[in-house]
Amino acid sequence: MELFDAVRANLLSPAVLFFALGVLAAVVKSDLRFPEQLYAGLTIYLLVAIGFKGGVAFADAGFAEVWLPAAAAIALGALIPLWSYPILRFWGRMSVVDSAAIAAHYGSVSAVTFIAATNYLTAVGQPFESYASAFLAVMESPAILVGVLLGKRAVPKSGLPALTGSSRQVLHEALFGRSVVLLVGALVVGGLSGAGGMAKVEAFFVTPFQGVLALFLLEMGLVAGRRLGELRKVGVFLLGFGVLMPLVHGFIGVVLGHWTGLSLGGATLLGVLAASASYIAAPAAIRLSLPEANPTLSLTAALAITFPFNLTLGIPYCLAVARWLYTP
Amino acid sequence: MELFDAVRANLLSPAVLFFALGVLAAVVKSDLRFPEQLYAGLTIYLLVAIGFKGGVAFADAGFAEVWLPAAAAIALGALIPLWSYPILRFWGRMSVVDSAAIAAHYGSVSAVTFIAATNYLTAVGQPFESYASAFLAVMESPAILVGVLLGKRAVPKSGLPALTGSSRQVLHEALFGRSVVLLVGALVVGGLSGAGGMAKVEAFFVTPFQGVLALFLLEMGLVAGRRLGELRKVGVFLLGFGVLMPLVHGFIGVVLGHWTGLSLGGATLLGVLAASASYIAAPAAIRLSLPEANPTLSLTAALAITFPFNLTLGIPYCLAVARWLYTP
Amino acid sequence: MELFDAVRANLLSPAVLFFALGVLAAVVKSDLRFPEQLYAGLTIYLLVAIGFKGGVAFADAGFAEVWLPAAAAIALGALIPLWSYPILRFWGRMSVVDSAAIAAHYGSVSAVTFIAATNYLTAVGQPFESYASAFLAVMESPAILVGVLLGKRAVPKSGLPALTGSSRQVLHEALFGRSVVLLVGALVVGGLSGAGGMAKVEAFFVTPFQGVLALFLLEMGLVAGRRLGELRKVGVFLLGFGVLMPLVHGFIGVVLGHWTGLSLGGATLLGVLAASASYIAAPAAIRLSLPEANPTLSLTAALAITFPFNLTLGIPYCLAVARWLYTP
Amino acid sequence: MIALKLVTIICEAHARKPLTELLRDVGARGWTAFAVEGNGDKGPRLADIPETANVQLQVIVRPEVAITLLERLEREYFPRYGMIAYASDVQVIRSGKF
Amino acid sequence: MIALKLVTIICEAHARKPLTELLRDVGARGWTAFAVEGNGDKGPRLADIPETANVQLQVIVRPEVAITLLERLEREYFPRYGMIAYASDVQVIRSGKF
Amino acid sequence: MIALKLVTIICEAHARKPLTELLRDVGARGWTAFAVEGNGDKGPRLADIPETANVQLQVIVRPEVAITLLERLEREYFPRYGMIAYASDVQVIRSGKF
Ligand SMILES: Nc1ncnc2c1ncn2[C@@H]1O[C@H](COP(=O)(O)O)[C@@H](O)[C@H]1O
Ligand SMILES: Nc1ncnc2c1ncn2[C@@H]1O[C@H](COP(=O)(O)O)[C@@H](O)[C@H]1O
Ligand SMILES: Nc1ncnc2c1ncn2[C@@H]1O[C@H](COP(=O)(O)O)[C@@H](O)[C@H]1O
Ligand code: NA
Ligand code: NA
Ligand code: NA
Repeated sequence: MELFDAVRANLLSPAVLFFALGVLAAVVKSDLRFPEQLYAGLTIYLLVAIGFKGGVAFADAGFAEVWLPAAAAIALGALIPLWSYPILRFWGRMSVVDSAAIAAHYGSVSAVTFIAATNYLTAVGQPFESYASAFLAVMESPAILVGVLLGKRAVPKSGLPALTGSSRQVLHEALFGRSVVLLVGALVVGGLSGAGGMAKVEAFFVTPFQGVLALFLLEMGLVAGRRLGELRKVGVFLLGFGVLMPLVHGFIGVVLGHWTGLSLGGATLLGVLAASASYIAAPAAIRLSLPEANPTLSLTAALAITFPFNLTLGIPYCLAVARWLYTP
Repeated sequence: MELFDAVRANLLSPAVLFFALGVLAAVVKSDLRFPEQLYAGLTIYLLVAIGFKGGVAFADAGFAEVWLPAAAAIALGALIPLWSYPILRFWGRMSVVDSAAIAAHYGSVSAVTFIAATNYLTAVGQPFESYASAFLAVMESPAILVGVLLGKRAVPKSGLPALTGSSRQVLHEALFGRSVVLLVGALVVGGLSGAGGMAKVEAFFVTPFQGVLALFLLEMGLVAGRRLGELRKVGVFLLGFGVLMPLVHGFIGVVLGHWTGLSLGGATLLGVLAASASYIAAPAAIRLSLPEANPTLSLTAALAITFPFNLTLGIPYCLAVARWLYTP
Repeated sequence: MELFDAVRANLLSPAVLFFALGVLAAVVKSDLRFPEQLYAGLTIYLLVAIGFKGGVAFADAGFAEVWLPAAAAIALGALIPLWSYPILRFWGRMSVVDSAAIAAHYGSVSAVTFIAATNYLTAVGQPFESYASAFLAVMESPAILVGVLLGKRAVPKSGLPALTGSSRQVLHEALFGRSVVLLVGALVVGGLSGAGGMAKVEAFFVTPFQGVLALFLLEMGLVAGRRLGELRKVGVFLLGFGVLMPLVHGFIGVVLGHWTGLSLGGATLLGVLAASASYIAAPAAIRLSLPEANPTLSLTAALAITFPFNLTLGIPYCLAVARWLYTP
Repeated sequence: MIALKLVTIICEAHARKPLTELLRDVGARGWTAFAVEGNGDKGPRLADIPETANVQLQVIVRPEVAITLLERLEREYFPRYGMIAYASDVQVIRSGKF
Repeated sequence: MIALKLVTIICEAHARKPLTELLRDVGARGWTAFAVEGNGDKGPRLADIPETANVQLQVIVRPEVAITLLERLEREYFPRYGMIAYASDVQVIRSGKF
Repeated sequence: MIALKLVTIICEAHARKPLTELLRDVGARGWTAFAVEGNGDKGPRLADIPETANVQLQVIVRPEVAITLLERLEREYFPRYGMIAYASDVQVIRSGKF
């Protein structure tokens, strides 16, 4: 009952409603489109804002408090592909590269899902560790590296000539890719400038943040809605995978958060991170290093199945799991 | 005297001054230009913000209070082309398609003029119904449909081969065009998320709104200023039309607002809507469905004559009419 | 000691840290990039905001208080190229056009450096005349005109056929160039709309300003960092020039501010303006009117040497000079 | 290498949708588009508002399709929209793709 | 179909205005332009700030105009700006338009 | 005037970096790039998110380089990325530049 109320509150938040509006506009084939550079600008804003805020909180909490759950987050990100891969490969009968690519997407994380979850927690009055965006920052890359390792074994067998320098590139992309630099960089900047710095930039990076997210989700809805047509192409297996894995990973994430001493809200966020699938960092890195994989599969699963699922149901689900786990 | 003061206050507002700056910059051929995607982004922001705000107010007021003036607004939008058309056709000696196209622009509405009017009313301390943006939303399309019907009759006679699918397209554009989707969509989102949702996104959609409008009007001034050179091409008749019709339509709009029970401020806004000419929704729809019409005529009239006229004089005029009408 | 603390406080401000992050991202060859139209949009915002704020303050202070330091600022801008040119020409052994071009960049001013200085003064609690952005506005062009005159003498000797209309163009660019129009225009708009206008647009042009600057400096860091590789090409002389001239010009600017009756903070700002080198207005005007000059030299000096130097050390240095001068 | 035709169309942005439908109609299997600015007999087209923006469409087709396309453009579109169109020769490697 | 020349110029964005004046000067009745990025002998030109952005200009002219244009470009512009220019053959339908 | 080849590549934006490395590899001394949208066998590519954006690369090279480039594209890139590539003839004035 309580879960039902939580879901309803989430569904009626401006952010989720704007997402739905975007999906609808795409479905009725409206010519509404966000300019690409606006999308890029909003992404930069959201990543920098969330990173900066997390950095200020990180500096406040101190490394001693953060390292254990952060290490758990990294480990979880690296491990998820290891069990996702065989599921995709053998139950889903996908090719080696496709299985590896999708596994990488699901081990990595979605910043927007995370941000939506922090807003949701704020809305329902559930406190959480603000430094949790550090987990977001460190969870982007490990799964990508594992996924690429899994997939690379297949390329020689494919008979295709190797592309020059692509394995060097993946490491570079994992360490210095756009979103990693923005998140980790803003974290460090936030950590160094502390509360005094926050006071200066709060009116830009914090106050209007929720509204910006709502507008951004309108565009996300457009993008996701346009891919709905490809759901047929990806098949029933991937549809199930995209809905069930978040439930499993969300559960594991929450439990891990509990074990490593996070609060109820922090554990929820770790669950949401685990449940989420990357659609920014992973696609870029995978197209560079495993171009043999079919991007329609991974992108449609991450963007048109798992993202909407988490945004609407996955986030309240993780909170419900956490509440159940933390009940004495 | 009072009208004079009201006009002066309007002319010295940042929004109008930035518009004038833009016109001036265009006239001296400065290389100042807004990037096109910034223009697109600002448009999206303004439409979503005004729609959302209106939706919250709508939900508050309830359908019973809104439906009558909304129906009047729709009817007025649909009727304006019916008398504008013969005036253009016979007094202005314009072709059938051009008359129909211009009539459609003047029956439809300009969101930016409306927004400037709400700011003006706020500045002079005149309360109004916030849900009036619902009228803005419903007045965009009817006139376009009527105008297209008026114009379509002429195409077969022109000897040009018909373009495939263009009549299907106009209905789609009128229902699901960019600005309709943004306005109506944000209205619904605002209505569903209510005051609680407003609290979350207010700092982005409401607080900085006036400043954003001022910046946007700088760009509008650039665009309008660049078209000043085309005033010669459109002729004296259209110049008179672009100034006199707002006076007539503004009057009718205010009276209709009065009849249908709006407050003094609300009636002013309905007058401004009637007086305004569309330069976003109508051009897009008309270029799709009446491409035989000369866009220089309608766009120059709407953008370089009527828009500046309303921004500076038309808005205070409508308020003056309303004050006169509502004086017991 | 005190200077040391001031520098450290400056280095740990979000703005400077984001700049450093940008430099770092460029150095590690991250694919992080700001969309070009975002850069253009942020520039417009910053110039309009600083101009508007200055205009409101200007109207408040009155012309009588402003004209003397403003005249001094103009004179200083026009004179700097006159001594920079021979230094570049004879000590630096640069060609006539290159010397003239670089001299023009150093006589003109950098709006972002100025804005960073106002933020710095606010942060350390040092009051200043808000109308100082009027000095920024009037110092952009004089040096460019002087520099072009110095350089034009060389072109006939080069044997190249003259380009049509380029001398007419430079005057037009100096008077109506993008940044001049934005700054001067926003000043006038601010002056005319006064405190009442400010109240309307404050939430957009003032409150989030510092945060926007921080984000913008991230991009500036990317751009400067990418040019670091060209430092080798420009040679040791220009490196020294780019660091020493700000010290000299900053000193002169502060003294001039003192003489013409500015407060300690205002004199600091005049010093910063003199110390800064233009990388927006000057490059555009010089490429139009002295295309024979090598843009790598002037742009690298202004952007990759002098700008970071002023941002980190030059600004506290000017404040220290002012404090020393104003100590009774 | 196979000889094909590249048809380039530069027109007002509002005409983009009907034009891509025409491309499909004459048998093109793909197209490429991007925003441009321009100047011509109908005056300057600065791209800052969609109402005065241009779009450039590029389509690779077999020579006979290029002729049909240009003819239909001339008959149906030139009288209605501000635009130009031209064809040029290109060589591709993959046959069967166009 | 009429044979004309398409001249493409890729140059730094700051040179755009003088170049369009040159185009008018040699007799072009229209042109098309858009922002591009590039790499060449003068190093990378990433388009994120106008100071390092490139622009691509396309102009359709009669063959003799193309020659004049290229020659004037070589004489007056190549020594001053980082740029390239090339001509190619195009076919148009409407005569009298170019 | 010297006859050269213009090779145009239209591919997904994510492939841009490896492609420019290939260009350097085969001996191109410069290139030009810009964002485009498109439609093809792999479906529509609307440019609003980088994941579905296309990029157009243009490179002027000597004819023999064009052949190598197209062949390597076909062998190494066509099987991996959604893309097309074509060559056309251009004339330049400055020799030695390409
Ligand atoms: N000679 C030309 N060369 C290149 N582009 C042109 C030319 N003439 C016209 N255009 C383009 O076609 C558009 C429409 O041309 P017009 O109908 O003549 O105004 C212009 O805005 C330009 O983008
Ligand atoms: N071989 C080439 N192919 C295509 N574009 C080129 C080529 N060389 C140079 N460019 C373009 O021309 C601009 C100026 O070239 P450059 O003066 O060699 O630096 C570059 O930034 C590229 O956009
Ligand atoms: N016939 C064509 N003409 C022009 N561009 C094309 C054509 N076919 C494909 N393209 C472009 O190449 C991209 C990839 O094509 P495809 O792999 O067929 O989806 C498309 O998104 C278009 O931008
Ligand atoms: Na995950
Ligand atoms: Na109207
Ligand atoms: Na200076």
